[in-house]
Amino acid sequence: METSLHRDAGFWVMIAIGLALLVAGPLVWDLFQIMQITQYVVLSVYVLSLSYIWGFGGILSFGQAAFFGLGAYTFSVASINMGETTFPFLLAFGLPALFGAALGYFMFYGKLSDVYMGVVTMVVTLIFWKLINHTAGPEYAIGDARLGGFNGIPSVPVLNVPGKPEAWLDPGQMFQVFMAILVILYIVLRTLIASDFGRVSLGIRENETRAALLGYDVRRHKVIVFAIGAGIAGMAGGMWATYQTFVDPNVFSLEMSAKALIWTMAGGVGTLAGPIIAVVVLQYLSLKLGEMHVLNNNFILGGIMMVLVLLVPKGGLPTLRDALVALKARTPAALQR
Amino acid sequence: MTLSRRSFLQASAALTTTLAAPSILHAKTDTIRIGGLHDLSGAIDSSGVPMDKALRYAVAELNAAGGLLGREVEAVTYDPQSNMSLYSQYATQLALKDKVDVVFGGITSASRETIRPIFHRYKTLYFYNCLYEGGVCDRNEFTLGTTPAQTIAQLVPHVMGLWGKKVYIVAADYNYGHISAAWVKRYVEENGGELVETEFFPLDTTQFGSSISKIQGAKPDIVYSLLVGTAHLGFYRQWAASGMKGEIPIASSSFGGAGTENVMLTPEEGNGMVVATGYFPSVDNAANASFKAGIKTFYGNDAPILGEISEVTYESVKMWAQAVSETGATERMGIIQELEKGKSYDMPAGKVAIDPDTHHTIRDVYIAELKDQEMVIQKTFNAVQPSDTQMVCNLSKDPDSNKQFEISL
Amino acid sequence: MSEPTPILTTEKLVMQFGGVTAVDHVDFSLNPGELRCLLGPNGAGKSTFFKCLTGQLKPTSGTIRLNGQDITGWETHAIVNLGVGIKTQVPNLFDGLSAYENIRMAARRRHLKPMAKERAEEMLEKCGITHLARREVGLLAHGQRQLVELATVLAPAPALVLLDEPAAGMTGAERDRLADLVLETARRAAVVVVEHDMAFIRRIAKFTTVFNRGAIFREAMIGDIMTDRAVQEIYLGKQADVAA
Amino acid sequence: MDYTVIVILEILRAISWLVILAAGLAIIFGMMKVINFAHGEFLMLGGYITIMSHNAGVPLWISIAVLAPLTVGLFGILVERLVIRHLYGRIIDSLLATWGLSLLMIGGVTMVFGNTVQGVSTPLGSIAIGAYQVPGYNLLLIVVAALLMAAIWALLRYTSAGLIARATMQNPDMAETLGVRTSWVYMATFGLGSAVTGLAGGLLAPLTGVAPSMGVNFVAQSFITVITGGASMIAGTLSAGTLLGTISQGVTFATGPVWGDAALLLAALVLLRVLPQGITGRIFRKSL
Repeated sequence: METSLHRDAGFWVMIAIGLALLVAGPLVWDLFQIMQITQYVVLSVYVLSLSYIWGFGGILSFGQAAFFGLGAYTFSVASINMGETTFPFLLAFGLPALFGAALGYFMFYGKLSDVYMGVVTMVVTLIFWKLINHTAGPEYAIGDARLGGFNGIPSVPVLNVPGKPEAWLDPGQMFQVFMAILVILYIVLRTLIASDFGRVSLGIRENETRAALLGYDVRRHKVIVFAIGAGIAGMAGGMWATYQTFVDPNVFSLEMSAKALIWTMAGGVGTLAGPIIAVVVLQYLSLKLGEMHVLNNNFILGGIMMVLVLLVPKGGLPTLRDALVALKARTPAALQR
Repeated sequence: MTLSRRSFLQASAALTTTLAAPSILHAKTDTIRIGGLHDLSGAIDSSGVPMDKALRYAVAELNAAGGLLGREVEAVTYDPQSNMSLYSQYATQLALKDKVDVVFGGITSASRETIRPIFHRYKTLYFYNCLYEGGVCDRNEFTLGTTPAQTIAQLVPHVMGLWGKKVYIVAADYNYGHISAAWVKRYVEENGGELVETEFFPLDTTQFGSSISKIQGAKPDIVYSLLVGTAHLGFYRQWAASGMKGEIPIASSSFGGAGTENVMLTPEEGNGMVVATGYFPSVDNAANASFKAGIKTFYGNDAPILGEISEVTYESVKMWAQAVSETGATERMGIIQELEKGKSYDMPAGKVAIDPDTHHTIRDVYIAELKDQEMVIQKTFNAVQPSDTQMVCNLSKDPDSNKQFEISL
Repeated sequence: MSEPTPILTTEKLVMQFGGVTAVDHVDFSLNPGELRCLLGPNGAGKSTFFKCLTGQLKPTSGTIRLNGQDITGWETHAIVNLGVGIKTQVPNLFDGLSAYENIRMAARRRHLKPMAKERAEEMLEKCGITHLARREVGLLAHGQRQLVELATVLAPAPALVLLDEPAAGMTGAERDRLADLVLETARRAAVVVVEHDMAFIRRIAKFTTVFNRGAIFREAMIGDIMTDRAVQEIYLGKQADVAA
Repeated sequence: MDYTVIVILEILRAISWLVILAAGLAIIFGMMKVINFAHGEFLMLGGYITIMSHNAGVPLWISIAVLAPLTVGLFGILVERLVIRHLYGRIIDSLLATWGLSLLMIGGVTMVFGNTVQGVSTPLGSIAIGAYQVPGYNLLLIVVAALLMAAIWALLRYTSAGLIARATMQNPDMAETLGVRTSWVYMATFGLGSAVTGLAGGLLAPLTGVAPSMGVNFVAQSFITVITGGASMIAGTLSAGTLLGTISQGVTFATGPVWGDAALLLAALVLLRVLPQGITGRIFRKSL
């Protein structure tokens, strides 16, 4: 039940895999594969933002896309105006985190219940989506950056070496930076979850009243967790914008929010590795489907989602883990016989 | 498109095998490979499917005539599912992994601006085949669809001559709508008319009651529509329901580009609208007759509804193939230089030539009236220049340009 | 002899739900180190009164003072942080965590990490549940859960302990252990116990407050309360009501 | 003066439209606490059924009022038996499953019917008010919204089925011990909610273009109406519909459609902050 982080094999395996890919990836993959895998890395950072607040803080957000989009636009606008990307990248974390804190304050201090909270986060996302879609006219510009409405902002700068605006990262380097971010994020989140702060989050997830009865300020705690999640989602948005060199209102779409939910569900709520695996598997699947012309792809994806929920309700990783445990438990008995 | 049980089973079987062995998709090597990127599912599949079909038909036609340079032409096509991240992935895949010689595709401006820089970076020739707001300036791209100045410059004076001077614009709230509205305003004023009001609608607006009341209050002579998409069809429907059909006529340069809107409205709702694009199925020439007959035979009951975007897709493949035959190779710069000679090609849409300065087309523009779901051509304008893009783009002077200019009026 | 400063007082405390007055102008006072039992039939307002004290409900009017400080309308966690331990009527535990983790989290509020560990182990032993330390509390029996909850309440060594029906669902042996624990706690802290279980009350009660219809009905030593005809009547009357 | 009448009529139309749009969802959410994310696609299906049957020669009114609700209702029962039934009490799972369902339906309808179909014209002609003309169909929408609410109210209030439904809604375990087969109640409820949504889709068909992906345009509005309405089906839907419809349509007239939409969303946000349980969580609590 309570295992120390440094004794958890899974933790070290994940870090080892991450570091191995980080070092070896650019050597063995071709450009296309690197681009492909970079995308999975960015989306993994994004999904962790929800997996953390949902699985380890009990906060369900239908609006992670609001922060993802905010981060993407923040990065794009700031980097176009400043001509370099380091500060904008920090801003892509900071601004959504602040906004998350404000929204969290609004919700948690207003004592909104679960379903209603879900709807508020969804509505906020929709407001962003509506407003950003409305910015097609030339009057909507922030400094040098035209917001562009439905068409979005083209030519978002590629990440550069801090302090050297001319030194753009090539795709291999960008992959390594992003992979490093993912590995660090994973370590930070696991450490955070294992810390006292993390235990309290878990406690709040389990029973808010008891947490308050022990003297923990539930509302403040939830606001902090929510803001951390918002910051991570925003950072992922910034990564997304610079990876695509392009950003459009789809970053604020309901679909984007839903994907985070789907990946977390499919991978398993209450794990971090599961959702990352789900990102890779499901994104690869939708990529492969688009290469074929057999059935309508919406039809297939929708079917897969329904089957997943019905047959693997706990999510991939926990189900796998349970199966392994069951297998282990059975083996000795079989040997005795 | 209908689906029998048997074809469903075949499809499922195909799905299983392809999932198991995706590599067999890319087995052939001695063919000429071209790429196609059109949304076959998701929100804008109604545009993507006809374009994809036109592309495949063009390829089949080439192969039936013995292929290109004696080699078979193979179309590598993907379905980006109306999803920008898939667009950028497939574009990278086409350029780097499939190593195709040319790519045809992209529908919305957002999708084009996602993939255009990728093809530019990886030096893969690219054709964009939709009517759009204009301004793209990239020597690696050829843009064959009409731009606002081409259609609006003809349509505005035409309808003002027919109906009167007071114009009310209803437009979709995105770049295309805003830029087109600015052009309409300019031509209305140049022709001595008066612009009463411009109203913009988000692309998901379905209820137009309040705007229709406002128009009734303003009493314009002409309603000029720059609305886009299925949701916006509600405008024409509610317009007719308010009894405005026959009271104030509607003109549009955005309606009918895909060729699908006119069949989604009933005759009572659509009749009498006057529209302008670069192609209607009713264009009368030999190339169009054989194009229509050929694609009908090729697809049978599944034949796509034809409109500017599908005809232009067909056109782009044919034009590229002719350039390949002329130069005797698929090499990118050779093709670009060949097309920049500005030769005129006989296409179903009439005579089409590339403007070397902008890589847009100088082409015929048609004005038609909608009658029982058919576009009846009333007037043809020959060799119309893409004057809007010409204002901002000159590839002869600046061949390294790699962006879409904002055309401000 | 001067009166000692009370640790907890309420003045004209009122709690209304719509048209129903659940707590009706209650003036209550508790001295440091005192053990007080609250009695009363079902619906007398004991639990509502209790929830006002713990900040789970915001009183309609009146004031609550803790060590002289006005805490009316404070959030639960803020009240707790003044040194109050609360056990609610329905056990509130982190069901997905182990008994040890539950208690340690409570102790961690007061103590540094190593101390918290020690304190948690001490509490496990004191409550006689060391053997349950690693068990997930969601899977424990009701009485065992009550003991775990008591341990979490006592772990930070609060100066005021509020217990709502701590004996519910306990076996005889568990109840005896509980009574000892309460008595021992009362040596160092003020304790308020709401309880129905008469056997349990007899073991621990001294000065006792009886609630009826939202107001204080009697305050006296337990012996006097037990023999009070009027008190018996409100209990019986209630039962008669239920029977009818 | 004429203009004022027009504005009021438009606002009434907007309110009625929100009520019709949200009613089916309110039944399903209010009774079963299941969030049906495929609500928009149920609407779309209703629209498609109406158009396909009308184009096949069925009179329009029969298509809208009979075929669309019937087909979508039956489809809803099928969905309930195959999917939703397994997911009671699991709000998130049911949300994800119905999200999958929505994609499946978009794809399925595209494959079966195609994405380019001829719509139907709005029936009933127009009515002149001074210098203005409004579609007669708008008045029909207002009447239908009123009738629909009255019918649901009567069903819940006066029929034994309604009594069972209310009992199950209050306390499913208790209802079960009284011999109610709650699983049947849920199936019937889901079917009824779907049928009402099918009717809404049928009514929508003659107003706008019908395409497989149209559902997404409506799902957010429906949800927000239901949630801001709160727990009680009729009072909640009516009060939220009235409030949000008035605000959004009023702002649309004053400025334009973009700000109208934004105002609706902002109003919902503020409302939920002030009344975290929705309107009927605080006021009209006793109503149905």
